[in-house]
Amino acid sequence: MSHSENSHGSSAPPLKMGLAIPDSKLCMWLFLGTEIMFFTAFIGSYIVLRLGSPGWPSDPKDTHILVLAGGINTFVLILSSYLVVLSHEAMIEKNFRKAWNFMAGTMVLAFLFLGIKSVEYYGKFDHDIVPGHIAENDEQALAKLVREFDSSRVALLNAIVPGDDDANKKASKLATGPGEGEAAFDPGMVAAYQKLDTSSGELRDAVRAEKISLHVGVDHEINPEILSRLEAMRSDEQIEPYFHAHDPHPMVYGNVFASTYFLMTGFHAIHVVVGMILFGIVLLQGSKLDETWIDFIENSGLYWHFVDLVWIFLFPLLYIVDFG
Amino acid sequence: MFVSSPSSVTESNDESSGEDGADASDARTSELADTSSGEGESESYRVASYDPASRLLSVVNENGVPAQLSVAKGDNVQILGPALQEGRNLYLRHCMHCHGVSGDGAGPTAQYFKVKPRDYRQGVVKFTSTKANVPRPSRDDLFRIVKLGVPGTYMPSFMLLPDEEVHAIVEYVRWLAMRGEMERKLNAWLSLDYSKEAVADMEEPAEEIESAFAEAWADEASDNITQFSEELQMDWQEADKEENVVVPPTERVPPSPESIERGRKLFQGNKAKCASCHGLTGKGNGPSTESFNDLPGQPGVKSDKAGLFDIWGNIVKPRNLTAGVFRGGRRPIDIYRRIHSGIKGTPMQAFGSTLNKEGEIWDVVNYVLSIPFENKQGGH
Amino acid sequence: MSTLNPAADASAHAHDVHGHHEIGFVSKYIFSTDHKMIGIQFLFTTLLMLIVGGSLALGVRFQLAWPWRAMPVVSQVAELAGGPTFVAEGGQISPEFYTMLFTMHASVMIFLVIIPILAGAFGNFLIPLMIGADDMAFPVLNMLSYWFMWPAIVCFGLSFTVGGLNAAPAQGWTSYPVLSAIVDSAPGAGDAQTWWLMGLTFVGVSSMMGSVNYMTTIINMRAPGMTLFRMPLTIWSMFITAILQAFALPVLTAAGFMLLTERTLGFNFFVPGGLIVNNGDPTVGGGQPLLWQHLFWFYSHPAVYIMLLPAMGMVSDMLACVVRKPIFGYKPMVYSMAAIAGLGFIVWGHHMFTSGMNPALGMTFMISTMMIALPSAVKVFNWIGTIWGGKVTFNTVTLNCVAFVSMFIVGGLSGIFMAAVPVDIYFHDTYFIVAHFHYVLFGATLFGCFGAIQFWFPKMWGRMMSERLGRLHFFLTFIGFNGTFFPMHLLGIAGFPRRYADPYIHPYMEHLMPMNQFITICAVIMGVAQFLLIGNFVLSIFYGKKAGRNPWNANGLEWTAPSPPGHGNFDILPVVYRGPYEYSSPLVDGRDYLMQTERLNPAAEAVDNPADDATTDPGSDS
Amino acid sequence: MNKFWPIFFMFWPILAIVSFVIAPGMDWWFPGPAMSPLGEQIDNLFYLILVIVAVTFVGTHVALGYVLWRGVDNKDQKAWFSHGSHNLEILWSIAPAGILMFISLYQLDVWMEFRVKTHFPEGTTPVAEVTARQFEWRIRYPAPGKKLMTTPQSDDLYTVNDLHVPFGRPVSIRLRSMDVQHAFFLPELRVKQDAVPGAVIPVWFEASKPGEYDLTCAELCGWGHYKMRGRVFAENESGFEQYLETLQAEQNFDGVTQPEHTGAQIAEYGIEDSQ
Repeated sequence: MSHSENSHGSSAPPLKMGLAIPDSKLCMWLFLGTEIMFFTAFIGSYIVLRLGSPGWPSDPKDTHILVLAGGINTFVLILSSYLVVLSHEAMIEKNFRKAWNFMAGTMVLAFLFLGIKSVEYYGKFDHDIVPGHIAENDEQALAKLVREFDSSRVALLNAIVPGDDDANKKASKLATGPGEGEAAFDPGMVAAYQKLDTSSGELRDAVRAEKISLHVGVDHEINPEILSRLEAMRSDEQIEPYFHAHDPHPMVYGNVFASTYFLMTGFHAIHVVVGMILFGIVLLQGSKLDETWIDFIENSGLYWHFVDLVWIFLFPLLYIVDFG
Repeated sequence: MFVSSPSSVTESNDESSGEDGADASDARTSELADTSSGEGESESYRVASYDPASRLLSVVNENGVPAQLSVAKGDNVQILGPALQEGRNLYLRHCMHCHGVSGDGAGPTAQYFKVKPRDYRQGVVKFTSTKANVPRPSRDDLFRIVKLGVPGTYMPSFMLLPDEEVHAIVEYVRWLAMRGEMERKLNAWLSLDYSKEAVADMEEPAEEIESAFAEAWADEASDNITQFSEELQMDWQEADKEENVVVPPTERVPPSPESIERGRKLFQGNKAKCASCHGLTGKGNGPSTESFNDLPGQPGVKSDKAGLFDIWGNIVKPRNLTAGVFRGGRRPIDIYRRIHSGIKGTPMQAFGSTLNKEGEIWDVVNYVLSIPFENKQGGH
Repeated sequence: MSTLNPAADASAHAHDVHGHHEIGFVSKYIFSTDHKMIGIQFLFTTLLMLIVGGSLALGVRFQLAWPWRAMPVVSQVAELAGGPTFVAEGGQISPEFYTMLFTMHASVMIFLVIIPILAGAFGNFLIPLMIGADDMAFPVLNMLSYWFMWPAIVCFGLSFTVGGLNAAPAQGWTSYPVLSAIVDSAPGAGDAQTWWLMGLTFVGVSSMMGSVNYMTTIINMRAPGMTLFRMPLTIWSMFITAILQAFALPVLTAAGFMLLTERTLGFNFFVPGGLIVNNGDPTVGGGQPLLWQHLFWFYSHPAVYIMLLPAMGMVSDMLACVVRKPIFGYKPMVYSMAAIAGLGFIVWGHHMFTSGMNPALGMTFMISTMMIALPSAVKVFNWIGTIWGGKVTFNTVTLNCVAFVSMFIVGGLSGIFMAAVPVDIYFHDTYFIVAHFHYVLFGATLFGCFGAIQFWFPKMWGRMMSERLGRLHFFLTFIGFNGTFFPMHLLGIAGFPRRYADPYIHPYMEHLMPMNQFITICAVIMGVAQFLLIGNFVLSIFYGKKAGRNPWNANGLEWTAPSPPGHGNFDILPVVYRGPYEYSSPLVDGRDYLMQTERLNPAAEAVDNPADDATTDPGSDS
Repeated sequence: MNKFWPIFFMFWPILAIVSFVIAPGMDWWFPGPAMSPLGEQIDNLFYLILVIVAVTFVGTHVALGYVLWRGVDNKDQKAWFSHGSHNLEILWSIAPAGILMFISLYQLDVWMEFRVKTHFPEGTTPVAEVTARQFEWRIRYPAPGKKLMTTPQSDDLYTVNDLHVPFGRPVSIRLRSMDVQHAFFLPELRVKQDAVPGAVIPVWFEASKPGEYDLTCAELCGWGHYKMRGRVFAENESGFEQYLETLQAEQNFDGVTQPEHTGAQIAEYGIEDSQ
């Protein structure tokens, strides 16, 4: 690499044919070409899947898509791209201190982007909008609720009865009381467990016998009975730390939606992280930053613009556009 | 009827023979000629030799004395040797890679299945037309399973194999089953005194144990083998008897809404307790799928895993009746037989004696057959 | 090399040539950044993998000829070794093992043999030598692109062993979901498939690194005077291949990631809801199985040209040399390659005519597919035109090149049947397809490679390969090849489907068993013949006749370098005055070649003649 | 000796041609003549292409052999110094382009007829739903006298691997897959259509003669791909009706009222009837 760069940087007569740009920059452009195809595949798949699905979750109440957060992120990325340009300009002016500062600004904005992104992700994880976890109809939603009740019950059981035994052994132990030389069970928690156990069993039996429906009324509101059950568990201090159940929100085609969302934003975020590593290498140079880094900053700037560009496509596609 | 005797298995009674496929390839297939003249008693002879070219057969009677076959024109003589050989070839081609050379249900392909291929070696087959107290399947049952497959499992339908080939496969499968049973019986007998643990506990030198074993073998083997083969013969002949086929006393009660409603009550009620396994709406999610149940064949011994087990040690799920897939066949008579004599080897019991009132089983059959459509209309 | 003073340059290189002792063994032969060594590493690796892939193919062939018989040799060895494979089955190939055999045969042959032998081995070795550069633009990247092959090989190898000795991916190299997306759907759809996908990703990364490097090198590192239209066709083909690879492969990598997340993380792209596979619970989701096919073929159709174009380029160079004639229609050759590449991006749907996609798409894909036959036809006519009026001597190179042309004609013509949608309704997934792509990939590409090995071997090792062994190898391979694959056309017409472990349970195919036995015997002949190549190759490295710089009296830049070239390739920086095909030029007397570097008339042949070059000429760079 | 190789390279194309000429006689050809009107059209297209391709194949190989032969004989000091011919390039670009364009446009009708629903022949009636699964064909008929509905009905008739259809008129099936991808392939009728999971694809075909036609799977569907042996049994209308009635009787068999049919008897039923 150094060899070919030398032949350009110096005033020696050019000895090769080709374009008047350094190899590294040419290579970066070509690499970005492959990257474009990479994201094109994702975007194309997204469009095909979305247009090919009779329903697509688009209500932000269900999907927990934060348009505002995405909008701010768009702005953040564009601003950071601008700072990279300024940094490169400063490099060409040989004002390395200034360049470093702009670069640091870019880095801060990149962190900000990831911060906002993680807030968005957190909201989705919190509501269990995770590929493979989403119930797509009432039946699955109820089954999921039963599972969540039961795993909460097991979690509470594990908290009460120490040891590695399986849940059923522990349940029988709970009935017979602690063995010799073992600490007594917390009576409050035992009472809470019985409450949860009863509630969980009732729910399971009701679901099994199809005596409970998820939605009621003309508006298809969520059955208040289910909500009150959830509320009862959540408001119980003793149960609450062990109780992890989500409001049952069946989402038709929710899994494909969540998959495409996480795939595209996830791979974009990975690219952001790679860009940050490149900037980090520059920032680590500190005062040693000199003109040998001009190409590096230009190339990583190119890469960063590409990352920005991808987001500019992803944002409307994922957050705004309604294909009707 | 005709029987292929498994007596030749005695030569491979060591423990490994179950896995050793090559053994089965020798022409040690037992050959037994069987004649039956009309409704009279059938006589059995062993084949001493058979020359396929001249198609000449010489036979010996049960004492090994060369005998003359007394057959009249029109008698039904069936020679199972060649059929077994053909069945073996077909079995190796179509069945072996799942069911294994020895019929242990552990062929090379089987390791990938969620529902394991049948292990014949206990002589038990799930879907039979025979009564609950008849432990073995009839030839017709095996024939039907091979022809139609088992929907919902990897057992495909061999509908288009010619009937003769399917018959040959059925013979060979029966032979494999008998061979497996014979081995089990011999093992059970020998392991009384000569199991690994028993031998390890003995204080005599190895040679003495060996000679004692040889003595015991010489004394008792012949009798035991004869006894075992007679047992086997009886069991398997029993299954082919016409009187052991489940035949409903009355014809099917028309599937009227009333009948279906009666069926639903029985299904969900306490008399038959279908719902305890199959769930109140037949989804196969009854409470016993999550509780700890007795192991099959060992009353009082609870399993340490929740769920229902079959005698092969697999967890079985009660059928989800809403899917409209019936492994043992979807004809009313098939469902009737499932309810009447249960599914052998599984926790599905025989309800023939419980649901003994006129037409009760038919009501349940009607209800079961209506479940897939009931849910379709009531669903979302 | 940044000087115009040849003397200084030569001395610098004299130092380089003798300076090898300074480089340690590891950095010279293993983690070498020298493009020649990397090319040779690729060559050895791919020849090794050729044996692996070929053995797998023989397993497939054995089962088709003598179904359910104990495998000769393999079963005995397995029995002696006491391994779990085959013993339980009495030496039989079980049906799921059969699916694994053909899946891995295709995967190994495509991803570890054909693509790397063309782009990796010959691309690496030839590109800098033929354009007059001292190395690739990014030597370290180049080295990495080789070493990223090995994780792929390891992943493919692991996929054989993760689930016991006979659990390899078994979904075909196309890995269509749902079969490949649901872990329980088939033997080998478990961890094996995951490892396979990771191997694919590594191959993708390796190819991407290589192709970006090639493009940069070819665009930016040509010797003075080497304008675009003075480049040998090999370089053009490598350039176009690199473009295809760089812009089509990411799509497959993306699809691979989608399938990986679907399999491991519960994502959902390809599996629709409500399927009951292997008696499992009904699937949840709303994916589309056809999406994978579109993404897969968007790469894998251009990949077919990735597997062919470099061979076309190399054959063009070799053919011109052995018949001592300029290539017939140099520019049409270039344009037709570009057309193949361009059209290659819009014809992927012809693999999916029966898949149930929108019929209107089927029509458009049919027309574009038909049109891609056109540049191929032009190329064939040009090759024949090249031989026309030439002086033909039948050495191994000539034989392989002519075989390439002949086999390519068959492979191309049989493709027309499949391009026609209604006819493809019948031929899709029958042995006609198998015959077709083996004629193109083996018949054309591998014969091209055999010729290229023979042709450039002296440049690699400074010694010639044995002609006698080479011809014998060619003869046996050619006979075995045609005996193997030509009857497959007839099998396909008879409706013999691909990927059947035992076709003979279907009555209409019972009578085809003798033909399959014939095919298998021919395949064995062909397989055994490859040991002649390996033997010839290895023996010639040590005992071959010494070759000078230019044993073939060829014109290209690579023949001005020493054999083998030292580090930095050229003693003197080459300056190019003409195209590479000036054989039998009337400008010189007494010999029928005129090298690209020879300067005949200083006034007429300026170094920087921008007339036929769109890119910047060397002078305007500063 | 050098002439050996041009002959060698000519010998094998001759062999190839010969093998194609003798192939039909050796039964290495299509599994019987096309048994459906659409299949006949496909066969005609095949033969059309075969002729074009054969002429091209012979032409190019003769040219190749000729130039090789001449090249060996070339005793000139130097080869012919030529960079090509513009006119020839144009000629051999346009000629194949025309032929290829002709081939592709000529076939569109057949393709439309096979796949585009609005171009299906008039009166195509759906007879059954065929659900491919690992590794068999599950078939659902409507009860005799009823229409095929998209959802299963309580009086539907089920069978496996054995599709009966009336001959002499176009019929269609609803093709589905229960698990992975399969393909519905009738070699004698020249019909092939993938069964895509999650989709229902209508496939029409018409058996022009009564008889048994093989049904195979043509898309890799797992280890038992080759096991998916089925058949399509084409018979006359009354035979078909009768078949459905027998199937209905068999399916409603309660062990008492009617004689029991085994699956085998079902499969064989109607063979004498329609012949």
